[in-house]
Amino acid sequence: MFVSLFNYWIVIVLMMMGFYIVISHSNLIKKLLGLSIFQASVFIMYISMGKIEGGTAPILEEGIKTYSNPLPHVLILTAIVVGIATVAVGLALVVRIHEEYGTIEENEIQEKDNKTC
Amino acid sequence: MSTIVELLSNLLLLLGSFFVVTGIVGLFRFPDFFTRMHAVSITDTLGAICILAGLMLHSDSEWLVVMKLFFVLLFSLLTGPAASHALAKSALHCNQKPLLGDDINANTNSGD
Amino acid sequence: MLSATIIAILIAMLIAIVRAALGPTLYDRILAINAFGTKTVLLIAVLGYLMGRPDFLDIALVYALINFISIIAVLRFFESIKDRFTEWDQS
Amino acid sequence: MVLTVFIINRSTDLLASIMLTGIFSLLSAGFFVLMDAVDVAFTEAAVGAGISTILMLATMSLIGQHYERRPTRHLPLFAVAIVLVTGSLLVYGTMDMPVFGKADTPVQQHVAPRYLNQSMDEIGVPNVVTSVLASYRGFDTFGETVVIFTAGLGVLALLGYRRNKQQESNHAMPAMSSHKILRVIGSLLIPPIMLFALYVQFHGDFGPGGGFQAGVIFAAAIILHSMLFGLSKTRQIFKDRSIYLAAGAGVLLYGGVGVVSMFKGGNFLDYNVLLSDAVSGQHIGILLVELGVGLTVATVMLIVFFNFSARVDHQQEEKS
Repeated sequence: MFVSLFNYWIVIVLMMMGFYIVISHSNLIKKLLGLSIFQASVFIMYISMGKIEGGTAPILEEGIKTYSNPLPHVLILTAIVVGIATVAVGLALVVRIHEEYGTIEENEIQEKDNKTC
Repeated sequence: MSTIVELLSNLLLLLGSFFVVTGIVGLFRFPDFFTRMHAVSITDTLGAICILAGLMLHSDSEWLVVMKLFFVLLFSLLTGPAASHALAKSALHCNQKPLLGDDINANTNSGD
Repeated sequence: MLSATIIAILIAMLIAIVRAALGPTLYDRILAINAFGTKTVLLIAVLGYLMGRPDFLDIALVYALINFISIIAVLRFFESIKDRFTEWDQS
Repeated sequence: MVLTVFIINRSTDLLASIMLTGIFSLLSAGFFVLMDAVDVAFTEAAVGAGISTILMLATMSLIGQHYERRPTRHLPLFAVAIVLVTGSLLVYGTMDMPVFGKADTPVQQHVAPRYLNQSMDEIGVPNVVTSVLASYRGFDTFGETVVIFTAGLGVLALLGYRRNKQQESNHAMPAMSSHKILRVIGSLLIPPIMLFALYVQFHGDFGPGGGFQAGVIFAAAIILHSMLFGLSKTRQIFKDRSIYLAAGAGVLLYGGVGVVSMFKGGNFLDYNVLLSDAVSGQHIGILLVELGVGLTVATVMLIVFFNFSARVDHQQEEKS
């Protein structure tokens, strides 16, 4: 059991590390990095669920019987590209925030907001 | 005939892995950036040549595969040295001076 | 023999990661990442053979190209940043 | 991989952590190859290692601050506690999860066998990932394409640059003019990369590849050009107007295929009715749809990169 659930545990460790980065760092770019690590852990979970022992990649060929599950691959393939698109929007927001506030640290932004109110 | 090819391919693979490992040990052990780069880029190129050639011999005359391997080799031969060159140049521009003999001695003496 | 090669490449990748993490200057890091990229190209090529389906060399090809592009990107943005930060190498 | 992420977490130098993210994505792509997910590895290789690193770096040079002022916020212990609690709950949850690698888990039972067994007869495409992507789940992919398009629009709205024609022509100093060798090698490489992207695009039915990957690779080739020869030069070749047109055309092509198949009497995105023969109808449908996806992805990546990069150039001009 220890070995058989190993993949999930790695995913959880990665996910929690990403989560930790997101909640404990105040730098916005670091937060985005943590977000993308979190995302990657989800990708890994899907892909490892689709793997079948002894199977090969789902490209049909003569003489091969077992293939890994193609469905997670499809989902994750699109998710990666959508992920980069969302990260791009996030980075664009960061740039704009930097132009407005002159900083990308969350607490400093908060202070400036409090002053103006 | 085929045993000779197989032997040759295995030999090349082994040689390639040897180069790769030595190069990366160089990356780890050498004292400054330029010597590290020297170690890595040379052995990388040679290791890539050896390993890919070994794989080419390994694929018993599937020409599409051999062609693809050839292209991988071509691209990595084009890009690797160019990237290292650019790296070295821009490092030099950013006031990264290579360590010379005296510096190295001084460094080791000071217990770096 | 293929698995021996894979093990060698994996060891190399591990050491490259350590160098990228330690790297005193940023150039060391870039260098380690470049080396890491080439190792990945080789790793994927050999893995394709090990799994008996060598038609996956396309991926190795993409790696070889993308690696180059990202190295150039790193260099270029360095050069644009470095004018503003002169204390830069010490980081 | 865990090691890499740990280092990313620790280091306060943002540039170093961005580069380590690059390594992380290379590693995860290697993992995808091991897990037989070739197409996914392809995408991750092109996207994670290439485009996202470039975008992050562009942002860095825009912000011009490459370290964290304050490494951790007020209560790291609190964060650690939350993370530990959530993590242990999740580990508890995995106790009921199916064992890794077995063929009889619920994931493998539901629709995948049908895709694997019927795909060859119904679609006639050996790469099951492509057929599922473009045909069985075509509607889903249409949604994803629209999302990407919207993200491109969002970046355009946030970072839309100011046009200054006279200044641009005066200050058209290529960024890497000092690197002669790089430019020669780059100009040697760009056409093969584009050719390779087209190969990936149209070979997606038979091997790993498809519209998403091809779009990203094509965009990477153009980004390489703009990095080597300066943004304004690339913009002369690939006009903004034509990029915007192509982005729209990609989504419209995808949707148009669906509408045409509706007019022909099938469902939305039901390619069987496109031609008299169902299988070749599927072929044509998948080809067109993938082309639409490729166009959209490539152009959106270009829009994003151009806008980031134009900001960088603009800032440099103001400084000098």
